[in-house]
Amino acid sequence: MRYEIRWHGRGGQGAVTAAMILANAAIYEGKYAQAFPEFGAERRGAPVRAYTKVSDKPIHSRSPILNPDIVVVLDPSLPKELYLEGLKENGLLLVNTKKTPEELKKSLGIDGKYTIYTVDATKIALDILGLPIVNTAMVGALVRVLPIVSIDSVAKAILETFSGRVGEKNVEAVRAAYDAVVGSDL
Amino acid sequence: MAVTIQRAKVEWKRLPLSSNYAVAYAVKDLDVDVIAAYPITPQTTVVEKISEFIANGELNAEMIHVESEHSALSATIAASAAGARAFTATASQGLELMHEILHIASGLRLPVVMSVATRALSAPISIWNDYSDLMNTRDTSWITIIASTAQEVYDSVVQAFRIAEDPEVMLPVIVAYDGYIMSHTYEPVLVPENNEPILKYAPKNYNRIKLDPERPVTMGTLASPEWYYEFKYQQVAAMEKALEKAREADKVFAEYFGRGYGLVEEYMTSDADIILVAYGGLFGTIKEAIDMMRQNGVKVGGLRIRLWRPFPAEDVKNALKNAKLVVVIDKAISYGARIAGPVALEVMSAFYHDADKPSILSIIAGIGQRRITEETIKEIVDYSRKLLERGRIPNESLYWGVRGVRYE
Amino acid sequence: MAAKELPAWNELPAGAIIIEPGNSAERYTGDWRVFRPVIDQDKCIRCLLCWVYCPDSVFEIVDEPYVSSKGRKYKFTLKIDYYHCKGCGICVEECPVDAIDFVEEVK
Amino acid sequence: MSKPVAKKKAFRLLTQIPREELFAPGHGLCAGCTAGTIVRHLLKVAGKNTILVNATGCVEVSTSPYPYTSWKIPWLHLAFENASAAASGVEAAIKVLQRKGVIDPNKKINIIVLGGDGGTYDIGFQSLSGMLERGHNVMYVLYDNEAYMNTGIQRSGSTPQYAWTTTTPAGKVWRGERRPKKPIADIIAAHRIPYVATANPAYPLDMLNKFKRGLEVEGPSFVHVIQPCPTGWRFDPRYGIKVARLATETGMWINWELDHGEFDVTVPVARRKHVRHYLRMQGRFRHLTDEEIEEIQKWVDQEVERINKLVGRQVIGPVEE
Repeated sequence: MRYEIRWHGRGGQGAVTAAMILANAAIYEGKYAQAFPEFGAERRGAPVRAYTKVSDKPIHSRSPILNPDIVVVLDPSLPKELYLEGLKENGLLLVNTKKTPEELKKSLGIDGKYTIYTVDATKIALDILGLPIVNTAMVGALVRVLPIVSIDSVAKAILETFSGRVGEKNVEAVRAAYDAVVGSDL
Repeated sequence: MAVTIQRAKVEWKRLPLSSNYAVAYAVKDLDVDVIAAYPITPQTTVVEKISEFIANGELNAEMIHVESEHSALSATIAASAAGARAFTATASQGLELMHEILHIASGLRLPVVMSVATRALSAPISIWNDYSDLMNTRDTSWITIIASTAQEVYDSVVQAFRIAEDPEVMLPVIVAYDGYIMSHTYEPVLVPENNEPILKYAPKNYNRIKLDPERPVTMGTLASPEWYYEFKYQQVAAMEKALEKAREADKVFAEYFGRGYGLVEEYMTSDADIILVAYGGLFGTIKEAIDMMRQNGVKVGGLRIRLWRPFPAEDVKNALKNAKLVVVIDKAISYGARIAGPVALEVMSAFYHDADKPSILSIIAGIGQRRITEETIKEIVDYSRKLLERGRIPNESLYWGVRGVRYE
Repeated sequence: MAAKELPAWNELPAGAIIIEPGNSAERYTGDWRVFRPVIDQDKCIRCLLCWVYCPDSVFEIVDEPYVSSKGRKYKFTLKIDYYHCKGCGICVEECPVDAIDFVEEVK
Repeated sequence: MSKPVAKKKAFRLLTQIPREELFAPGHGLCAGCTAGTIVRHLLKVAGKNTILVNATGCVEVSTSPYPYTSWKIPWLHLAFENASAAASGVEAAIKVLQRKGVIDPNKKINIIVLGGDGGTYDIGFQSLSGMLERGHNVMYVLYDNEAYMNTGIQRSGSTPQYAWTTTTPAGKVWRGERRPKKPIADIIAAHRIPYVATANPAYPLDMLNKFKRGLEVEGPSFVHVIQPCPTGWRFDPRYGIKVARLATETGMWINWELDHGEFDVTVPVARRKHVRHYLRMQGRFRHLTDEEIEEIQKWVDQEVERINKLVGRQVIGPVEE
């Protein structure tokens, strides 16, 4: 089974790093994975997307993900048309917001048959990291709703990327978001 | 020459690396002495990673932060002339700026290695991928390998130094791969825990002719009409030798490390009516498209050109000879030519004198990183089948996906 | 002049590298000369300026003692390598004691 | 930059100049080309343990026509504009190979770039500036004949105002080169490298001492040598050294050095000659009027004044004839 994840954020929020950390965690588990950014010339603040593919078998295709299994939204202020585009029917939508999945569905008028999950990653990031950088927290939330890699592998991937105390704090954020994510089947 | 080699006892670690990082790891494991480079998208992270290795003491090398790519290649080949194992990396405009020195590197027979994260050319400026930059190096007498995975990038850089420094070759080598599509994609790569086996496979030779006060030589001379041609013919012969040596290098690599690639990669070609020919990362997408089409009973296969220069014409012909139609997808344009795909031209010329040959269709696609998905590949194959049924294969390139251009 | 046989491509060193240092000395540049510098050993004061200024290093300092007609003793003698001298005349011009004549080559 | 202990001038007598010739005769430089004189002495000072990188130019083509070389030391030529980049690569290679013990780390290997004015002022300037800024331990020697002589006397950034060249002919509208010579040594000095000097082959001991100093400092050094060209400057080949000497005697060319920030004129001129002595010897200035010559004299007077101020005393005297 191959899972295709699309990440949406703004330049500087770390969507690309999130995509990479998830892939790296899968690779440390012996799985196959690809992580790549939407290749653009964008700078800080511009909407960006990144992709992760995870599979038990080698991944050959280098196509961008047009029909993701799950969309992860780091910044709730992004327009929904941007991140819902191509999301598979019955696909998963994970959003960083203070709202519950029901509230989000209503307020945005989302009518697709998606399973929606929400997590207040900004609060977690502010509490633990002291910065509104939510990418690692969102990886923690993701592996809860789609358990394709273990949270320990995510922790390893983070510690390989960020050294010392920054790494430890980010692992803490991952675990907090893992516990805090809300959804009807959780 | 019979080559027997025992499988090396290598402890591999499986790391998530982009193709750019894979290059940097190979450079480290090959104990390269001098690196001179200038930043350019999407090559930059190669040089950043190598700088990290040097800064941390993991690689004992001199890094020259040159003021241009022209100087990058100049310093690299001069370091090689002074006896060092030398490396540089670039892309796109940077490779164009180096162009003059590309010829000097090969003309002086300096065994440097350069990685190219391929990218489109200005104007208009495009930081995205195609192979226009690389294809402009076609006639510079550089051995050129085009890899399709980050693992192959690592392995190819290792092979490149062995081929380049072979006393019977002594030519520079480019290892190319898709800018962004591969340069910035993380994927699993096996790298050795220690680099001893790598250096055993590609040992350094400090005893070649070099700028040595003990044995002074004059390098970079002037050759009059009665001398010049012979030196150029030496390069022709060295390229021929390089074909054999590249094959051997890959074979030994496979025996030694358990991974090999060949000079071309075939995928489901044996019974294929239609064979798609491509290079670089696109081949992965093509393989998955072939899998999908095969499920629907379409007899389609794929051939990847891994060694671009010298061109492995016999390998290509063997793989393609039984096909009804060969579709070559080029990610570069030779403007003003009816067959504008550089690789298509090469495949066609390989068959030219044969009575029995497949029809060959040239497709241009992916220019400036115009998206190519499995769906695009299926559309190309569907259209090709239609042409085959009509029995009319156009003797000109088709520009796939250009708005305003339609092929009925 | 009969065309001499030049080496084949595979008999030449790769990359047009020259491995014999300073072998241009084999080349005859003496036929560039229209005028020939000739040292008057008796006038020469061994100041070395000709040796210093010559662009073609044709002055050889030979360890041959010399006694001038005025009885001055010199430990060495300067000789001109006419195989290479291009006859530029710098030595003639720079000699402080006019000890170098410039005579037309007779061909 | 800390000033190292001042070195005694190594060369005080012509007899101290090494006899060994590392630059072989049989080269194809024009008869009377003073570049031959300069290169001979450069190699005498540098000795055998030297690698020389040559930019494309007269010296390069004249000394390496396959299968003959005039060089008895390792020599590399890549292209016109990249000699400094190449020298950077050579220096880095020697440094790392010495660190790794492949080359004897105790052996000092001099690395020299030799370039003409085109390869220095113009096309090679970028790579030169890069090499200096990076601090490579390389001595750059510029032999300056004030035009592209190798291609047949075209103007370069070094061509002095009013000089005739094939691309700055003297006609009804143009009076030869229209812009003053670019002050390259000043620009190099602005890189704050340890040693910058100007030299003249007519003053061989001064020139040799400067080559020696340039090689012994830690880091980049630059020696700018005037090189009269009989072919391009239009004078009889026998006058090459005479023209060079007149350049200094008239103040058109001042021999100075900037050693770790300390400036000095190394060849003082007590009584200056009028510039017409220098200009009238050369066919490239034949079209000049007396007024134009006086204009040049004024520029030289100003430059002499500036230099005297820099030194803090009158090292170059007034015009006396």
